[in-house]
Amino acid sequence: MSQVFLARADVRGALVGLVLGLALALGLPALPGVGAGLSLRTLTVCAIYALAAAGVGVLYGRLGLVSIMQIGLVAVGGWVTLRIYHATHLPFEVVMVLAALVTAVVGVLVGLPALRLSGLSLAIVTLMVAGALEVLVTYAGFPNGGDGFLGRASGGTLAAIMPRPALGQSDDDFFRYVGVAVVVVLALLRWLLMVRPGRTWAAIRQGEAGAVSLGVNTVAHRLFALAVTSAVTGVAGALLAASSGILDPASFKAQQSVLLFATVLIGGVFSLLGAVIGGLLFYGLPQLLSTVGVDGNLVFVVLGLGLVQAITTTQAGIAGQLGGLWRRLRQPRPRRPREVTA
Amino acid sequence: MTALEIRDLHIRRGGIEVVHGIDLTVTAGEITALLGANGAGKSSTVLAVAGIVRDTSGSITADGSGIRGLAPNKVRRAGIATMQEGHRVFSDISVADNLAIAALLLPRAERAEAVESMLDLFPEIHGFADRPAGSLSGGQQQMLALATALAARPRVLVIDEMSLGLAPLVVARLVPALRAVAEQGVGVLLIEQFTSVALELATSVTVLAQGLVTLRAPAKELRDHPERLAAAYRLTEQ
Amino acid sequence: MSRLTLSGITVRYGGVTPLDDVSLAFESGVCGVIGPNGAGKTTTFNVLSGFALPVAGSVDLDGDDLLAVPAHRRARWGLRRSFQQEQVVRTLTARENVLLAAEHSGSPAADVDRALDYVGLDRPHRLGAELTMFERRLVDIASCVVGAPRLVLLDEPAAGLDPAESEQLLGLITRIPEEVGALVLLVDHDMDLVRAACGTVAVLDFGRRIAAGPTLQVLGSPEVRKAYLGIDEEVTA
Amino acid sequence: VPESDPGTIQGAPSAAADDLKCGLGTGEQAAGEPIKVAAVATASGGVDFSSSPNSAKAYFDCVNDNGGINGRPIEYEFGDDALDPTKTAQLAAGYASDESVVALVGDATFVGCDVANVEYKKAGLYSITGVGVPQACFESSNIAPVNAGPRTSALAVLQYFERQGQADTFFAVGLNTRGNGDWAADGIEKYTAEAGIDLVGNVLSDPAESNYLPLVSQIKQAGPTSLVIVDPAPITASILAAAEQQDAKGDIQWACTASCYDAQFGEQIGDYWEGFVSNSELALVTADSKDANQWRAVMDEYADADAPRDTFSQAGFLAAKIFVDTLLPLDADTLDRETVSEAVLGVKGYESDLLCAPWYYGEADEHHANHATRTAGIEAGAYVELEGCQDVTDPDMAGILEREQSEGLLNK
Amino acid sequence: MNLLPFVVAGLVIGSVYALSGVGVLVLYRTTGVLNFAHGAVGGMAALLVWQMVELRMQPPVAIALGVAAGAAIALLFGLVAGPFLARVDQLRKAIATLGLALALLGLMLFVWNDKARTIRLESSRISFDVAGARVNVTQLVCLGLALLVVVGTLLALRYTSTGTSMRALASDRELAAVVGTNVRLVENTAWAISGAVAGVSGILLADQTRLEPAFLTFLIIPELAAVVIGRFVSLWLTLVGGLAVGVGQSLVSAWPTVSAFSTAVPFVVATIVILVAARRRVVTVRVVRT
Ligand SMILES: Nc1ncnc2c1ncn2[C@@H]1O[C@H](COP(=O)(O)OP(=O)(O)OP(=O)(O)O)[C@@H](O)[C@H]1O
Ligand SMILES: Nc1ncnc2c1ncn2[C@@H]1O[C@H](COP(=O)(O)OP(=O)(O)OP(=O)(O)O)[C@@H](O)[C@H]1O
Ligand SMILES: CC(C)C[C@H](N)C(=O)O
Ligand SMILES: [Mg+2]
Ligand SMILES: [Mg+2]
Repeated sequence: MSQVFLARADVRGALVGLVLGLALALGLPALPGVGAGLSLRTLTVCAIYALAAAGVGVLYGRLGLVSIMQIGLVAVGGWVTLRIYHATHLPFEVVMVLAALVTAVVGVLVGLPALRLSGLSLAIVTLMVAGALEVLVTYAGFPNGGDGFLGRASGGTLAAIMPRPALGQSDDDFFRYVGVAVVVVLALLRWLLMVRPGRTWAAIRQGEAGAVSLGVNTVAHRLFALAVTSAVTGVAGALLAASSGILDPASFKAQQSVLLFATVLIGGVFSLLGAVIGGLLFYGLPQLLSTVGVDGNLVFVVLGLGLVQAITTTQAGIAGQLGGLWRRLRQPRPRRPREVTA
Repeated sequence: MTALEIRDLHIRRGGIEVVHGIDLTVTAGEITALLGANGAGKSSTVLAVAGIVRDTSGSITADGSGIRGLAPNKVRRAGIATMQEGHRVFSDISVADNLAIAALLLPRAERAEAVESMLDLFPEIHGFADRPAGSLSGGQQQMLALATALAARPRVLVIDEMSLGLAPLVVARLVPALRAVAEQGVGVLLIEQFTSVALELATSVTVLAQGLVTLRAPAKELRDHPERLAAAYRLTEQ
Repeated sequence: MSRLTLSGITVRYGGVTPLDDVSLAFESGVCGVIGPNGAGKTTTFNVLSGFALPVAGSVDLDGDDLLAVPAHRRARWGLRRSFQQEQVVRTLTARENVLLAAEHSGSPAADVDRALDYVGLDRPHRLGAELTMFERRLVDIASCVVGAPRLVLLDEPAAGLDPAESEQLLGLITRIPEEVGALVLLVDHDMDLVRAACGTVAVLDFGRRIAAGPTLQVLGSPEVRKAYLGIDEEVTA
Repeated sequence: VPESDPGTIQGAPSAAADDLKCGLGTGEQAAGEPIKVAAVATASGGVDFSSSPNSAKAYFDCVNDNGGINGRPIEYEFGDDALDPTKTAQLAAGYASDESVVALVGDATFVGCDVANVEYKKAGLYSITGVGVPQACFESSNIAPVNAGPRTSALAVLQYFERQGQADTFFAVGLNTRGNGDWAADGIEKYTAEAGIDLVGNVLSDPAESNYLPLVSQIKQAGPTSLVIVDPAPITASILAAAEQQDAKGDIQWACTASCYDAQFGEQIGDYWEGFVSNSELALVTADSKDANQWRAVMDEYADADAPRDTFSQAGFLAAKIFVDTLLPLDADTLDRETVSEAVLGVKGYESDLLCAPWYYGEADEHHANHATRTAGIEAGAYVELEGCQDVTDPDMAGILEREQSEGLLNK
Repeated sequence: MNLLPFVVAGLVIGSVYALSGVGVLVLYRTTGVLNFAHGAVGGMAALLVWQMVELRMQPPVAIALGVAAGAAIALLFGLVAGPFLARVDQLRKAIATLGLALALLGLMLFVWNDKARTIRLESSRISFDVAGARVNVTQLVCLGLALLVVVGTLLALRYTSTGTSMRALASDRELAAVVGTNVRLVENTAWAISGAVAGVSGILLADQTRLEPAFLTFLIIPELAAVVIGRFVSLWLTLVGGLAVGVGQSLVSAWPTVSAFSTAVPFVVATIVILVAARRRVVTVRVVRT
């Protein structure tokens, strides 16, 4: 049985990904030119956003759901993390899990009304939520050690900074910490995609009627998907909060959510590799461009046009093209028939 | 005079070839019947002529100029009107406006009259001119679809499943109406499930089976020898 | 012996009434539902599987009120169906497709392999997208027989199949009642298949039942020949 | 159509040749090993404060054309944090880990001084910041801004009106961003309470706000004698537009902090706002004095023609000048992070005609040397000086003032 | 407190939301594209007007060119992406316009970085008191224009041949082509008209609110709320929806305790509408046709 399991191409792919991911997570800081400094910090945040990107990718690629509020959910995860930490000083790992749970609840609450209607209304509602969360977060600010529900010190009192987790104090260690966390979460997500929930989501994406006739409670499973992806995004928020110990509403604008959506589509929505590429594009590309002296705002132009291109011509994104290349290099096989779309 | 000519037409749908090189000629002023069992490729042929299905090879010409691969509106502007199967109408638009949309091809001055004359041709729908087409019964929608195809004076009329869902009485009335249309010089390609109706109207008959022509004969001959038609159909059933 | 009764079912979509006060009864084995395009056959299936809510009428299978069960619970209840357009999930393997059906209908996972054996699909680890149309039909059938179905609805399973494939499918369909004990309703335009598979048929036209009874008898009646088969007595096919 | 030359500022004296003798003033290109200097500024993301690093760069270019730092040119670059503190931290960590960066000069981040300071502190790196905005920029060990900051600037406006007898009732408007609006509002609240001024409104608005009608209506209803807007220039302009639409100017004295002290601001808001008051944290852009003249000349020669000519540009320039003047007496061959940091920390009693009082660094957990400013008002579309240098009183500044005296920071 | 100025301001902004919403709706109904870039196109038009006035162009000419630019941008996108978009489902059509929105936003931020910048239409300088509320001519223009465009669109759809063709496309694109409608031409016309409407709305909104790229781009949110209230079909309900969202936002902002959340009003309103709509369409699942 386990032999059959290991023989499956997707299982092997996932295992290769897991090993490669762990190797990168642990080995990257030791590479010359990467360790410490700007590039490592950038890669750390890219890895964190890969989680948010994975959330978007799974929703769109596996269920055909468009969520343009993911950066807002990162903010929720970060907010909860800071709030719980400053209130309880629990170990970061515990705080992170709690943040993931709360974010999952928020994601489900948002999806609840819209999921009953067409995909278009979920897109509209999540865009609105992105806008509303931006306002809410600006209004409430991020907890920084103050009193009250909002936990916000202001007007003459300096902000308190949440320390990094014990295992990730230095930049190098923090990268490894984030890397391992991201790989573990992505591996869990991958596993979920290979077992019953993943199968069910695939059926829902293919067609509501077909899924229902198989006995799938489509609303419940969509909500479950929203819960899972939101929790993953909440983890991203927690790690982001740990990265610099403090968060600012300026990082969580609605336009960032749109940008993330674009990068995920460009990266590829059908595989988690696409999410990793999405995270790199989302956070690494602007940094790269600004290092070579290109205006940060041009990133929007590049990724916007990239999104149009991806949606009209390359459905599987960069990851899909890489995958195609890999397959072609390994064994020249006739192309499989293209998926028929409505 | 040849109004529509199809030569060696191959049609692929969803990547699979469903029509394998058929020839077909529609003469102006005459009705040509295209018959065949379910799935024989009749509708596919209609869609290919209309420009809706574009994955084709071979040639389709109207009055000598090639129309294969043109967009549907260009095909219509070349004089070929199509009535698709399944009483396809603009269901949220009123009956009169359904006709008005088709009549846009006519010079402005003639549009209103064209709409009116179509409503006269089908008294059953005259009273519903202001109702959304979707609220009509299937048979009434079928009449509207036919009227829409006729509204802007086509030179070739392609009708898929004319009598689908129509009461026998209506069919009986449509027979002379269609004949009158043909007599004005329009070439008609008729697909019809009721072979009796088809044979009554048509001058010549082509039978398709599994995407190939299995029989080509004058209608008169088949009226006298129905077993030949049955044989052509049966080829498909094995 | 199971007995399915539809009484006075009426379905309306805006101005359209695809089913108008239809009452049908089916008793064990394979039963056919035929009629011209748009007659309401698929709508009947949609009522049974919960995709169309009738404005009037009731459905009863051996004393259970089917309409009271929510659509997504009907699979667990014992209902399976295939669609005119097969719904095999392209991104899952054939086996996973059947496994999915088993999981959501509360059937043991072990039954998946039996179902795959039943339809005789080899190499079940191929993706749905890699299967031929016939193999996808087989997967559909396998999903319909996994677990312990009580009622199986097949909507034009033979459409687009070649005669040899139709033949093989026919064998599979006719064996369902004895193998898994389910009542099978079959919609198809292929009269040879219907004749061979169904003991009884019901004929729908314009959302009404125009005939029902033993297959040969019904198909022989002039009314059916005219309304559905489009055959006037002069032209014998 | 006459195209106004944006390089020259109307009403300012024209440049003299000596103005371009930056640093050593040798007129020779510096060719030695470059000295790496960097900055972190917010240039995109909705706010553009790049005016400060841009003028610092202009000054460094001028210095490099004049013998550099005893022959060594300054290699200057700035990173845009795009209004995202995560990015600020990242850029800061990047510069901190690059040992060849000896100091940060002319920074202007709207967010993230706190996170940046963490990195600088670890790396022993110091910043002569051009423009500090949030509180943390003024309360950090390794960051010392040249400007006065929103809180001081707002208090300066309030105290100006107080001296004019126009502060019976006062209204303050600010931006709800962390450590910025709330910090300024806190200062105003404390000061008005002490001075017995009736604070009839102290409102913070969302940076994304578009509808200023409620605010204008609130102001109208409160009817203060005077008012200060503590917002970046674009937002201030929108508020003023809404007030103009409602014709809400009334008898209120309207004013804003130095953030809208920009040569073009008067023209942008239109004639309705004749008499509008603004604080200027440094000399007026039209001032005729040595450093002010040099700033204009350097900007005209080395910066883009349409680069803003505002307080923040002066601040970046001044930061760069302080840095160069601090390094010139040192042995150019020994310059590294450690020696530079030591020298920068040692800056005290630095005088410039752009400033009102001497500037200093010094080892401390807070740095707020600039707390004396000027006041300008719009006349015929351009700012003119209303009042010269005045010390700003801030109830929370006692520690700073005390240190200035006890450590003798105001003297060389 | 005197709420009248808030109602007036809400009606004005609401009427521009409605105007925009009509632009979105016309495009959606004819091409199936729900244009998330509508706000960005408007922002682009407004900034171009600002730029041209800055270059000493006569304001009326600048405005005309700005509106034309809005139409041109939309048309260009329609021409380039349209043929691809015709083949994909509605969701993907909409997502593609998100890409356009991002690209335009980036371009605007790049060209016109954040600086004090306002558009002041001449008509905004003429104002008068109405029962304690200050009203200017631009505001009257907004209200009038919204009504005019709704009525005009309805009449055009009914009585002009292009309008008739647009309705045909909205109803059944393929059938429209089969009866001879030049589908591409009508779609491109729809893109251009909707772009022009976006331009007009963008300029008016910039005058009434802020001339700031991201802000104008994200005005698509209240505009979409108007369209959602119009159930993606009704022009009148879209008008009502736009006004309701505008007035709602304005009134919420009148109370200091909740004023911070006025931006969330479109979300709340749209969610309620979607919930109500969802209640009406129970679980009927259509058989997917691929
Ligand atoms: N969209 C499609 N994709 C793939 N195959 C198709 C498609 N539509 C039709 N076909 C196939 O093409 C063949 C011919 O179909 P067509 O509709 O032309 O037949 P027909 O003669 O009109 O039959 P009917 O009497 O049922 O209308 C059939 O085998 C059908 O399954
Ligand atoms: N969701 C719907 N909304 C409106 N009308 C519908 C809907 N579903 C089906 N109909 C209509 O109901 C009628 C019956 O359709 P149904 O699909 O049941 O026919 P059928 O007997 O299965 O035909 P076929 O042999 O072509 O599959 C048709 O007129 C169809 O147009
Ligand atoms: C009939 C088919 C071409 C339908 C196709 N799935 C579509 O909706 O575009
Ligand atoms: Mg057909
Ligand atoms: Mg059917």
